[in-house]
Amino acid sequence: MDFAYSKQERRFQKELHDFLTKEVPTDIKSRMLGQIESESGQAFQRDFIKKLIEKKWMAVSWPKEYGGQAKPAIEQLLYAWELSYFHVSPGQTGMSVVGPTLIHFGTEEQKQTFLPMIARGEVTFCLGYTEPNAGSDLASLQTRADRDGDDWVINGQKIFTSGADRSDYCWLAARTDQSVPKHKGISMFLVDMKTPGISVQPLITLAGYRTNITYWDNVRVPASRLVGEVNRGWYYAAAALDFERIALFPWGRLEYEFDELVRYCKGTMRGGKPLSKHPEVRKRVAALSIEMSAMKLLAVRAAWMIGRNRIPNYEASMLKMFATEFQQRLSNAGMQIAGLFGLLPDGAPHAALDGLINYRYRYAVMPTFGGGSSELMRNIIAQRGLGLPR
Amino acid sequence: MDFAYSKQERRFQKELHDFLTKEVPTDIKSRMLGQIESESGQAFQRDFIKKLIEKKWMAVSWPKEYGGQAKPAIEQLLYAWELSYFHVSPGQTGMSVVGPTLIHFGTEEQKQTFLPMIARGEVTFCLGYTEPNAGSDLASLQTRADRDGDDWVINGQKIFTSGADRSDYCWLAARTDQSVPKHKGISMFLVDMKTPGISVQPLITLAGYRTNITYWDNVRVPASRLVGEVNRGWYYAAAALDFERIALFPWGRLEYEFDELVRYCKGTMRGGKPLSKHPEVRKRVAALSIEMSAMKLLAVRAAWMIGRNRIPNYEASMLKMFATEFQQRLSNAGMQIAGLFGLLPDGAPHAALDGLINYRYRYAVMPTFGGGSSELMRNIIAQRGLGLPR
Amino acid sequence: MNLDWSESQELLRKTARDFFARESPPAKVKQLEKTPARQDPDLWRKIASLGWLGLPFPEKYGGANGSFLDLVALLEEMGRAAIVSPFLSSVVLSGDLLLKAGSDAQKERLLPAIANGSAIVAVALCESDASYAPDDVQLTANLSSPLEGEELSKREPSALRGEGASVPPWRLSGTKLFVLDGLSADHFIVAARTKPGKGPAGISLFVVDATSPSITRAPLASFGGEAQAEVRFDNVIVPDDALLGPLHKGWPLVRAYLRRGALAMCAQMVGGAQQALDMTVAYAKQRIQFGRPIGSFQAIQHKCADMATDVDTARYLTYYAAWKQDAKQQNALEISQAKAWLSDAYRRVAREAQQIHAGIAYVDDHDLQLYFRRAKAGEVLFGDADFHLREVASLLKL
Amino acid sequence: MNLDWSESQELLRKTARDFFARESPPAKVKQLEKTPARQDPDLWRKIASLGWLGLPFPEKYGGANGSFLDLVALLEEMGRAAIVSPFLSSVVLSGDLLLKAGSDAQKERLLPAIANGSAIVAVALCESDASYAPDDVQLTANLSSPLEGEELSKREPSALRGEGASVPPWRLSGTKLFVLDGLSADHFIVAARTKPGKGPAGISLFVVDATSPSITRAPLASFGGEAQAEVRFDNVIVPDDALLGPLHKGWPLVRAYLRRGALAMCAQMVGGAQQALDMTVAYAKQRIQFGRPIGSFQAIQHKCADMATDVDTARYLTYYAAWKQDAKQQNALEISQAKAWLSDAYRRVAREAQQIHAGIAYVDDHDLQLYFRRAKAGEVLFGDADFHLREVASLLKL
Repeated sequence: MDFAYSKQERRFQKELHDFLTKEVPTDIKSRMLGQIESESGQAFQRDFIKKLIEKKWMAVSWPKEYGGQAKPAIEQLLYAWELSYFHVSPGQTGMSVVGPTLIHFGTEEQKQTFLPMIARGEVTFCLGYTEPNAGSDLASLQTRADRDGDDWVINGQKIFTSGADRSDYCWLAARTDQSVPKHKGISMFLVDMKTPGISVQPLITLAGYRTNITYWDNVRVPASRLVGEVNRGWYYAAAALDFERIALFPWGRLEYEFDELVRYCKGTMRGGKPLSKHPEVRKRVAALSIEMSAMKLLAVRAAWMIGRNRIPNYEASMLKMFATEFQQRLSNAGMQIAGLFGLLPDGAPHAALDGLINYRYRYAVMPTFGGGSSELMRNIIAQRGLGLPR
Repeated sequence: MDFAYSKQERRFQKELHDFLTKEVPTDIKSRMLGQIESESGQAFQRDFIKKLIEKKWMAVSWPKEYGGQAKPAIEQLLYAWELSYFHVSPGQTGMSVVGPTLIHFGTEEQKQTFLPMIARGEVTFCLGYTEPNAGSDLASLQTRADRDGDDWVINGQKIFTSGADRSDYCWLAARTDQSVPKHKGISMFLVDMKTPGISVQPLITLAGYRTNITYWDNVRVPASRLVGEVNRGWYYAAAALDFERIALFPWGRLEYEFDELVRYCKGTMRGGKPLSKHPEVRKRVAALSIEMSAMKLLAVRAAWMIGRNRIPNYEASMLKMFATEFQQRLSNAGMQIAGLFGLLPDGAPHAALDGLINYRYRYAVMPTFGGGSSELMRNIIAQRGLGLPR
Repeated sequence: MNLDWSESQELLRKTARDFFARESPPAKVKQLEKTPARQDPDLWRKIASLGWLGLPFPEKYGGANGSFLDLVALLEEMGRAAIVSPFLSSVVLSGDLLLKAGSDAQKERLLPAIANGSAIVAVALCESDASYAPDDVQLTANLSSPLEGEELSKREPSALRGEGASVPPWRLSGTKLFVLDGLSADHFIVAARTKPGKGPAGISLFVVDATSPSITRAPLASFGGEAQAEVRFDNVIVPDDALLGPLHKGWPLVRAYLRRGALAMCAQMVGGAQQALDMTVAYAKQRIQFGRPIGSFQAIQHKCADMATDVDTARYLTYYAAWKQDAKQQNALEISQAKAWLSDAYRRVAREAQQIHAGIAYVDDHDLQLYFRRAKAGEVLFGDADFHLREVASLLKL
Repeated sequence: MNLDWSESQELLRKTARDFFARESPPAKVKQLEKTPARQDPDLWRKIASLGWLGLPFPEKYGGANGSFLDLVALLEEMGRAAIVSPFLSSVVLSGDLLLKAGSDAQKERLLPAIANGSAIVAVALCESDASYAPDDVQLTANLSSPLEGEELSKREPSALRGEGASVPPWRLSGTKLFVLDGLSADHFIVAARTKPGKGPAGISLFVVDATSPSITRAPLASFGGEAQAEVRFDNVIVPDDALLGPLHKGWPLVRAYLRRGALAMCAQMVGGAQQALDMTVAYAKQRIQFGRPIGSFQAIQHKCADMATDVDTARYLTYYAAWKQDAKQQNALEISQAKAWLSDAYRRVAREAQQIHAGIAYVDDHDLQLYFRRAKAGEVLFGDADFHLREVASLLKL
C-alpha cells in the first residue's frame, strides 16, 4: 500500500499549482461567486482556455490521437482538483462528457468533426437530459426524435439545460423508439443550438446563476448527428455519468471553501478573540477537516481504480454522495460560524468572506440531487456494492 | 390552550410522588439496574403491589366496576410517569394489555375470572406474540391453535417471551384459521403456564436480564380461554399496542436517567473541575434536556387526545419513536460523558453511577425495535399521519 | 390541560391565513424582498386596519389586550405565509419594551402610533460582533460637552435627579448592524453605552427619532428576506427624555427583548416549518417517478416522518413556552429550549423539503425557497442553537 | 500510488483470518471475556508460534521487522474476529516504547521475551480522571529516603550521572486505573511523577516487575471485552535501571504511546466495523419479513449504504495514517482524524447493525454483540472523538 504520488504526478501537480497561482487573479478567486455563470466570469474562462491550450492542458484525459495528453487517472484527478480549487473548469461538458463518449462510441465522422474543436476549446455544449417529468427517473424522458428522411425531428421539453443560452451544441437525449422498455429506446444527439425550433427560457436558481428550460419544436437534426448507434443512448449517458462522477466533479472547490473558512476563523474577531480560538468553532472545523480528508481519499480510491482498469461502481456513487453531503455540512457550518454575517450575500457590505459562505450555502442545495440524487446513490451502494436485493 | 394540570391532577401527582419517595428505598433506586428481572427486584415488586392495592392505585385506568379508579388519561400518564421514574411498574402486562383488552372484548366469564385477580395483583402474564420468523411482520406468526372438541391445541414456538418463567398465564397469539389472509386468522388465548406441553428456555439479553424462548407442544387450552371472538386477535393486539404505546410506556425512567446524569456531571471532578463545568458536557446535557421536554410534550399530547376521546394514531407512533431514539441518544451521551468509567457495568468498582449508565446503554438498544420498530413507526407517521401512499 | 386553541384564536388563525394568502401571496413577498426597505406600506395599512398592530397592547393604547398565545397564533400564520413586515420589531418587541420600561409620556406618544400603524419602531442592538452579547454594545451615549466650570459628575440626567430638571441632551455615536426593519423605522430604540467599558453594566436604552439628519441608514440585504439595515449614528443629539428605562441598567431589558424575540421567532418558524412540510407532502403525493408517486418510496416516507416529528416537537415546545409566559411563570429555560431546537429543526425540515422537491425547488422563484431562506435566518436571529444551549445549561444550573 | 495490500500482507491477512476463525471463534471469545484476566495462554502461545508477537521488532530481538501497515493488516483481522489478547499492549505499544526509549539492557531483556510470548508487558497510565491528560498522572516515584547527611539534590539517578553509579532505588506509590491487560502482565511500564506537580513536566516512565508483592491488581470488568485492571502500587521498590527514557521528560513518550495506541485501535475498529457490516448485509439478505428479504426495503438499504460509507472512509483514513507512519512522515494529524472519525463511525455502524438485526442480536450470546460492545470501548480507548477533535484543531494550528 502506497499513498505517495509519483515523481511525475507531483511534478504535474506543482506545475499546475504554480500556473494557476500565477494565472488566476486573487480577485477572481475571492469573487468567484457564481462567476462561472456571469459575463465577466465567462470572459475570463474564455481567455483562460487559450492559456490552457498553450500549456497543452486542455484535454489531459483524452488519447493523444485526439489531441489529448492521455494522462493517467490520478493525474486527471489532480488536474480536476487543482482547476476546481481555483474555480476554473473550462469546457466541462465537452471535455468530460461529450469527448469521452465520442471517443468510445462516436462515429469516425463525429470524432473528426468534434474532438479537435473540443480539444481547442472552440465549442461549448449544454446537457439535454432532464425533463420536467424525468428527473431521478431519467429513463422516462418523453422528448422524442422521429426519423424523417435523412433527419431526425425532435419535439419535447428539457429543463435545467444549463448554458443552453450560450452553448454551440446540445448533447441531447431523446426517445427514438416508443415501443421498447423505456431506457432501451433512447438515443443521444449532437444538436446545433442554432437549429430552428429551439427556444430557451431562463430559470434563475437559488444560487443566483442561470439555467434554462428549452423547448424543442420540430427541430431537424441530420442523422449523422445521432451519436454512435440508435437506441444506445442510455448506456452512453450512464458511462459518461460514471466517468463524470469520479474525476471531474469539482471537489477541489470544497477544499478551497474549507481553506477560506479556516482563514475566516483565524482572521475574524468575535468576543475579543479570533473565532478560531472559540472551542465550538475549533471542534466544528476539526470535524470538517476529517470529512475533507475522507472525501479526498474516496476520490483517490476511485481514480486509482480507474487507473488500474477496475470499474468503480458503488465507489463512484459513494464518493458523489459523501462529497455532496459533506458540501452541505461544510457550507452549513460556515453559515453557523459566520452567524448573522453569513446571511449576507455577495455584494452586501459586511458579507462573510465577501458572500462566499452565503453563496456556497445556497449552491450546496443542488449537488445532492443533481447528477444522481443521494437516494439513488444509496440504492446503488446497497444493491451494486453490497448485493442487497432490489 | 392550557398546559396546566388541574388541581386534582396536581394533587394526585403529589400524592404519588410523596408515596413513592417514601416507599421506594434509595438503594433500590440507585441499584435498579435490571432489578425488575432479578430475584430481589421481583420480591420488592411483589411487596410493593400490596401497598399499591392498599392505596387503591393498582388499576387506576380501569372502569370502577372492574375494581379500577377510572382515572382520566392525563392522570394515567402521571401515574405511569411517576411509577416508572421510581422504577416500579407492577403487573404491567396484566394492567396495560390483558385487562383493558378483556374489558373491551372479553367474554363475561373471562372478565369475572381475570379482572379481579389482575386488579389485586394476584396474577402475572407474559406476552406470547413474537416468533423467530414473525418480528416486525407479526401477522405472519405460525404458532397454530387447532380446535379439538372443547379445546384448542396449540403448537409452535415463541421468542422474547419475557417473564414466561415466572408468569401465571401467557397472553398468546396463535393462528386459528390458515385459510384467510394472515392477520385475519389470528386469535388470542389466555393460557395457564402450568399446562402440560409448554417448555421455557432462557435467553439472556445484552442488558443482562432474562427473556425466553417458549415451545408449545400440543398444549390444550379450553375454548373458554379464547379471548373474545375467534380470528379477531389481531385487532385486539393492535388496540392493546396503541394503548400501551401511549400511557404506560415507562418514559419516566428516561427522566430519572437524565436527572441522575445531571447529578453525575455535577458531582464528578474531571480535570480539576466538575464535569458540568466543561463546555462540551454543558452543551450535551442542555441538548438532552430539550429532547426530554419534547418527549414529555409528545406524551402529554397523546394522553390529552385520549382524554378527549380522540384516537392518537400517528401521534402515538411519533412518541414511541422519538422517546426510544432519544433514550439511545441519552444513554450514549451518558457513556460519552463518563468516558472509560462508562465501560464498567453494575458491580464493577469505579462504574459510573454504579453501572446505571452502562446498563442503560445496553438496554436502550432494544426499545427501538421492541414493540414496533422505529422503521414501522416512521411508516405509520408517513402513511397514517401524512397520508402518503403505501 | 387543553391543547386546543380557543375559538377566538381559531378565528384569528383562519382570518390571518386567509388574509395573508390573499394580500401577501408568495409572488408578492418575493417582489417585496427585492426592494431595499422590504416594507409594504399598503399591506401594513391593511394589517393595521385589522387591529393586529395593537394586539398585545392594553386597550388604553389602542390595543386589543391579547395574550402571548394570541400573538403566537398570528405569528405562526405570518411564518406560514413567510410575510415580510416590521410586525415583530415594532409591535412584538419595541411595543413590549415601551410597555415594560417606558415613561407614561413615551407610552402615550408611541404605543397608539404603533397600534394604528403610523409609527414603526425598531430596535438597534448589534454592532460589529453581532453576537447578542453585552460587549457588542459599544455605541456611546455621552452627555453634551459640559458648560464652563460645570463638573461632569453633577451632570446626571433627570432620571436620576427627579423630574423637570433640565440637562443638556445626549449625543449618540456609533454604528449598529443588523437592525431589523431599520430602513422603514420611524423611531429606534437604541442600546448605548452610557458608561464606557464592557459587560452588561453601563448600557442604557434610548428612543431616537429615525429621521434625524445625523442618522445614515443602508440596507443589509439578508438572503433570509427579513429587512436588515446598517444604521450609523453620527453624534445624534437626543433629548434627556429619550432615555428608556433605567440609566446604565438597560441590559436586563435587552435580555428580555432577546428572549421575547426568540420566542416570537419560534412561533414564526413553526408556521414556516409546517408550511414547508405541507408543501413537501403534497408534492410527494403528486410527483411521479419510476411509475409511482415518490411519496410511496420508503426513503421519502421516512424523511417526511422525521420532518413531521421536528415540526410537532417544535410546535409544542413553542406553545409550552408561550403558555408559561401568559401564565406569568418563569419561562427563560423553555424559550431557550424552544429556540435551540427550532434553530436546528426548521433548517432540517427545510433542507429535506428541498431534497425531496429536488430540481424544481432549486429555481429561484419556487415558493419553497422562501422557507429554505427563512429557516436559515431564523436559526441565527435572536440567538442560534449554540447561544441558546449555553443559556439552557446556565438555567439548568449546570 | 497503490491501494492494494502487498502479496505478503495479503497472505498475512488470510492466514490471520483463518487462524482466528479456527482458534478464537466468537464462542471462545465470549467464554474468555467471562474470566477475570481475559487472557488465553494457549491462544497466546499459538500466536507466538506464528511469529506475530515480534512482528514490528527488529530481527535481532527476535522480530520480523514488519512495517506498521503489516501490523494494521494483522490488527484489522484481530478486530474482525473481536479477539481478546494483550497483543496491543505488549507487542504494539510496550514493545514500541522499549524500542524507542529503552536502554540496550532493557531491550535485550524484554523484547525477545515479548516476541516469544514469555513476557507480557502492559502500560499503566490512567488514574482517577482516566482522561489521558498529564494532570491525571499522580502516582509518585520517589528516591528512597536519603542517607544521613546526603543532600537530595546530589541524588540524581544514574541516567543523569553517567553509567555505573549506584543510587538507592525508586519507590512507586499510587493507583492506576484502566490498565489494559493489567492482570496478565508480567511487567508494567508505569507513568509516574518524579517531580510533584501537574502538567507534562516531571513525568517519568519505569519498567516494573508486575509480580512485586507490593502490587495489588483487580479486574475492571469492562463490558467492551478488553482486559482492564486497577493496579495499586504500594511503595513498590524498583531499581534505578528501571527508568525508561529520560528522567522527568517521559510525557513525549506517553504522547507517542497514545498516538500509536489510537492508530492501532483504528485498525482493529476498521476490522470490527467491516465484520458488523458483513454480518448485517448477510442477515438482511436472508431474513424474510412481509414476504421479502428485509434487505430489499429501502430503509434498510439506505442504512446499509451509510454503514458501508462509514466503513470505507474509516478504512482509508486509517490506512493513510499508517502509511504515513511507515513513510516516516508526521502523522499526528492523520491519526487524530482517523480516531475521531472511527470513534463515531464504528459506533454508528454497530448501532445500525443492531437495529437491523433487531431482537435476535439483543440476545446476549449473539455474535454481533461483540462488535456492539467493542465499538463503544474502542470509542473511548486512547482518546474519544472530543479528545481527538481537540488534537486536530491544535494540529491544524487553529
